[in-house]
Amino acid sequence: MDIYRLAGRKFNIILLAIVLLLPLFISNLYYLHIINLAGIYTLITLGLNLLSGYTGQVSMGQAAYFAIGTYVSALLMIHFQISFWLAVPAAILAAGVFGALIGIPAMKLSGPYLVLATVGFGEITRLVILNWTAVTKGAAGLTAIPLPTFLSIKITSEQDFYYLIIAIVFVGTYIAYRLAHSKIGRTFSAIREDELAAEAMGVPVNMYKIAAFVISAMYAGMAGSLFGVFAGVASPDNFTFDDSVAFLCMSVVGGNRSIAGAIIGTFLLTVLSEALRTFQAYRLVIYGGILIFTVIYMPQGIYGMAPIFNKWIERQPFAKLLFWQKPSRE
Amino acid sequence: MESTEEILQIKHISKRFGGLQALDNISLTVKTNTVHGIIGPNGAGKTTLFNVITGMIQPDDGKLLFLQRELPFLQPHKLVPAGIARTFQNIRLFESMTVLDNVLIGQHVHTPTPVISILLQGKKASHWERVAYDEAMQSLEFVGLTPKSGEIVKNLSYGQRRLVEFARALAAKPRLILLDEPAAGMNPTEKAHLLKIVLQLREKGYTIVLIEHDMKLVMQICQTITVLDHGNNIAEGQPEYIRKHPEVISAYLGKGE
Amino acid sequence: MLKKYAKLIGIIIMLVMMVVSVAGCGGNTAAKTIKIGVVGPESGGAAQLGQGQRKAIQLAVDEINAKKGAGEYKLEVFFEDDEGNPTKSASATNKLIQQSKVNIIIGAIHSSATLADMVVTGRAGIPQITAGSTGSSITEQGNKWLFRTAVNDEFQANALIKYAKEVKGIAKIATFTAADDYGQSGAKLLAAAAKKQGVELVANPTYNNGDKDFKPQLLTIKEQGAQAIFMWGLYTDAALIAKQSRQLGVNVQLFGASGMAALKLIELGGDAVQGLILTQTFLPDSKDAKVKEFVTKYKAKYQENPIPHAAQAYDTVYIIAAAVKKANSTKPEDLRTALTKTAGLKLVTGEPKFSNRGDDIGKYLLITTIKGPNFELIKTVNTAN
Amino acid sequence: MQYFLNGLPIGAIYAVVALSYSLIYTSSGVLNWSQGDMVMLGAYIGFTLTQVFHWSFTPALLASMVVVGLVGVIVQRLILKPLRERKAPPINVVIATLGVAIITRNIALAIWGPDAQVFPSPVGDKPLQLSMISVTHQDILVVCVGILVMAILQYFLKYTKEGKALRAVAQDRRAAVLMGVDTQKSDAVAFAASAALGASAGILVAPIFFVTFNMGAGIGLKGFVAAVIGGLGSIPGSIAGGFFLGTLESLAGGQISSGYRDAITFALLILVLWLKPSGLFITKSRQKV
Repeated sequence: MDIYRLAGRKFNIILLAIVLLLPLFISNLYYLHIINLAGIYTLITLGLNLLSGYTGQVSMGQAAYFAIGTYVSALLMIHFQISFWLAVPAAILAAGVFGALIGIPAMKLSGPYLVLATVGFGEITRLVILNWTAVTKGAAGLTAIPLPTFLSIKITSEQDFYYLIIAIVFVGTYIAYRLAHSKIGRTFSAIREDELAAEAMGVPVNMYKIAAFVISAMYAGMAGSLFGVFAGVASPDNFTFDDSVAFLCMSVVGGNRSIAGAIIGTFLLTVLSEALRTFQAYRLVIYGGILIFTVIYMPQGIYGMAPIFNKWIERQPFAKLLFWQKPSRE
Repeated sequence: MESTEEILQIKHISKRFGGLQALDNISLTVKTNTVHGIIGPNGAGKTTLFNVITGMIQPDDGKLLFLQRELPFLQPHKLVPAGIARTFQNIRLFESMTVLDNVLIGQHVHTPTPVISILLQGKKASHWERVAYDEAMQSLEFVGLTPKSGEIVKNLSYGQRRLVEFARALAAKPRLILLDEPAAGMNPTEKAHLLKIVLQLREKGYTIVLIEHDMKLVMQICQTITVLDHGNNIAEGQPEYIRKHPEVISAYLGKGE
Repeated sequence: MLKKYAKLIGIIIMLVMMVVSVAGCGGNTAAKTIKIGVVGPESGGAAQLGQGQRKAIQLAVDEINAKKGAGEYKLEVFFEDDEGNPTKSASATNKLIQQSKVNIIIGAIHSSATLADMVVTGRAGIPQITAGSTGSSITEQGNKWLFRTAVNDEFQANALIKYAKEVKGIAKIATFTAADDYGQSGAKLLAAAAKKQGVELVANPTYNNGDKDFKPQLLTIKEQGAQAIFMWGLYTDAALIAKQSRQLGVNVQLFGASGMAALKLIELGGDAVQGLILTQTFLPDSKDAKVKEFVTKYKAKYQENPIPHAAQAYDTVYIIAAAVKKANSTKPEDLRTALTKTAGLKLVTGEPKFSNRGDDIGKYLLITTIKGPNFELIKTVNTAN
Repeated sequence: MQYFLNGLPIGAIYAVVALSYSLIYTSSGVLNWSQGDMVMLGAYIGFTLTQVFHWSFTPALLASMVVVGLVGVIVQRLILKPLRERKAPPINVVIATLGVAIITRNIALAIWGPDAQVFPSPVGDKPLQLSMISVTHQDILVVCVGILVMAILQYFLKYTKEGKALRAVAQDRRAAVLMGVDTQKSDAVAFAASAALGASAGILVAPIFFVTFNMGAGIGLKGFVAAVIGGLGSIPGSIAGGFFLGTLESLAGGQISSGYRDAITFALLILVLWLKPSGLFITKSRQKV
């Protein structure tokens, strides 16, 4: 029915309008701060979903690329006065190179072995940042990372950052969506399902695996450069194993075989870990409980529940008009 | 187009595993547009030979020629571009993907879509996606699975999944199809269907090499049969010839049946 | 299709920009209360510091409110746990400022967290006092909103090395420091102090947080022939280092800094830490009346001895109360000015007075040694000179 | 020589923890990330029994192993079982066990507080000086009890009914089911046994390291590294991997650079994985086509 297509489009417009106008309704900048943080993390999770969800290469070292992105861009901006807009591509590139580097041993690995290799890479990166004081300032970290400017407007407030981050997240989501819903995404999935069969069908599996690592690293690198200017400071404490684990949880809880899942999972867990502050001492216990509950009862993540939700909506004429979207072929 | 009768030439392949000579100087030639069976009792070296051809194992010695060109070893993904597709003994499909997506993977090497076009939703991307879709649907139609194209593979029956694997191999547009025990685990009806498909494929101009245990099936569909025993090629010829070959009878037929 | 969107998006963006530029920030109108936000690690590896800080601050706030120590103002305190993670710390600070509408921030303890918080307080223009971060990069930035009531590490390093050389006659030393912000800055300052005093630094190994096996580094130190080991880290690490060095037969003089000053150090280290010399800002069994009073109250309330960090946090609240009273305002700028003029207070850990970089230069520095189950005072130094 | 000796006790601990990873991994295919926190829990229970209730060392060790073993069973029943019933992907299982780790750690923080606790060595920690080399009694105890625990595990696997069932499941899960092995039960046994192993490691390490609520993270990770170096799923491999890692760390920390010690360990690990993906000490059969 055409009316539903129209409704779908209207829904998109409404969504877009909400996204763009959001800062107006949020007078509490703390909320905006959390949203911005979640936006930055979303980029990491998007990359991680392509790597872990689609290609099946679990990474527990994603914080390393995040760190590389932050440090490369921040150091370029601090020491060479390079503009944010040039530092970002450099950071993405650097992260991508390291992505390829870990992709090479990862070609041969799977399961716990791959997990450990990525954990190891994450720890190596953190320890190098910690101990290479001449360049990274060690544990003290980088301070006074310059603020970015956009067409001579200095980006300073949470609102400014909101628009910067949302714009980049939008582009990132679009690219991830295109990749996932194309030949590349299909090939990634085939590798996840059966490497040998994919290889036998002519897929250069190793090349695709490295590509998946590079792409996810570039996403994390992009997130890193945003994080640097957003936080204004960066130290090894920002890039620990716990952070890598948190990114992975976001990806799985949201649903790692979808692009929407990355966004849902990231926002949910980022907001959750803040919201649970009220519970003081027990909040991490609750957090752990929620993690366990989700992975048991929603094995495909929250977005994996979408078809069920969709079926429910289909039966409600009003909700259908507003929310129901025709399932795509993928 | 092709100037030669011989599509695949296996030359002096040897492979030793520890103390076991799995393949001992095997040579054989597959003629274009034939169904070529490789048989032999357990441990004869069939699977090893198949693994050498499909790039899973590096032989100690020998070479492979496909359409007079040497094939590299240990690079399974180069077989499809050369024109060879395969199926697996214990079906290997992309289980949680749809039937259509499985078959689309077969089109991988034939749709060189530039990444930039994918990102920008360019013409090339949609063109190649359409080409791949059409080809995949044709393959599915050939095996009779068109109505199942949207199903998730793991929900299909065993016989249907076999057919999906066939369709996927066909979508790779090969000249030569390697079948690894295609009838394993099939019931008589499914076997009959398989027989029909293989014969149809040959009519369409494909060349087929198959490893099979089921003697009856092999005798029915193969033009040429190679018999291996203890890593040696003990006989090669038409079914009639093989049926009466004394060494074959003693090595293989004589024992089991 | 895209064109239709473009027009709409254009309009929306214009609307958004207009409203954003008009919208200002609302002021805080709560009368006669001053809201203090506290950030610190109440879970995670340094939880004992964050929890000690919380207890001491709560104690101070209750006392001040009971005796109206901040003039007409009532103190209200909000605690947030940052798990020692800078990102979470910045979020927590944001929450305190934006949601709880605090007028001043105490925190954080990890230097990396404090640095991240400083960006937030700096952008918001809210004074921040850290009672725990000693990293030198914090006050080197020239951030006018930041004050520090933790003792300056540079001073400690100098005092320790000087004591080692002049009193103990030590000529060859080794540093053994944590590879975190605290330890790294300590290592740097010790090396500088050693150079200044003409003491030879023969080895300077480090360890990573969470390390439990220090024997390899201790062996290196032994091989280099150091006469003393200067540790810069937390008390758990120091106790283990002391134990393991004794086990390896490395019987050299041990020195430490305020970060490890806790009675728990003596409990954990046992015989191995006897004779260890360390600087600190606070001795629970000191004869000083102020200290005695604080320890008695703290013990009565929490049935445990306060850690030195708790004493610093406790003093910090008193400094704030005095500043509020003086400023008679909760406006950030007024509070800041009042803080810079802090003077005449006699508190548990010193007579606070801030340098123009925000460092408290009125602290007492106690050089102490461990004897039996207690710390014993050797000498008090005032950091002001 | 001294570096090598220093590596032994810590290596023994790593070996025991590595074993607990291997045991669960082979018999139920689960990468259990809460293993390190079972070590922590074991240490705390041991601490409480010896220091608060004044039990002696051996009964405290055994009781702690039993209690933590029960916790392992609870984890298996409450978390692994429903995951299996839903055929959840392995990554979900990993995250669920991470959740268990977070919960255990924070409950421990709530019960025992943030301060480190002393757990005195039952044999004292005076060093034995043998010319240039010094070893403590506790070090010797750790190595001996560690080896004893490993031997008991070996006996359990080889000669008891439950152990045999575990090994059958490890060999081929589906075949074991056909042979009438109750895999739920064998999973529970595996979780109990490896949690108990972790607890024993916790009690052994407690006098050397003190007891803290977050001690599990480091030991857990190192034990996992040791298990992988040795080849996950191989019992002799895990033991060898533990001792290898212990000595390697001791040497790398002393001779190369203490700050980069773990970086060196991990770099070496990645190299090992790259060159020999199935671990240093075992030869894994090729993937079947």
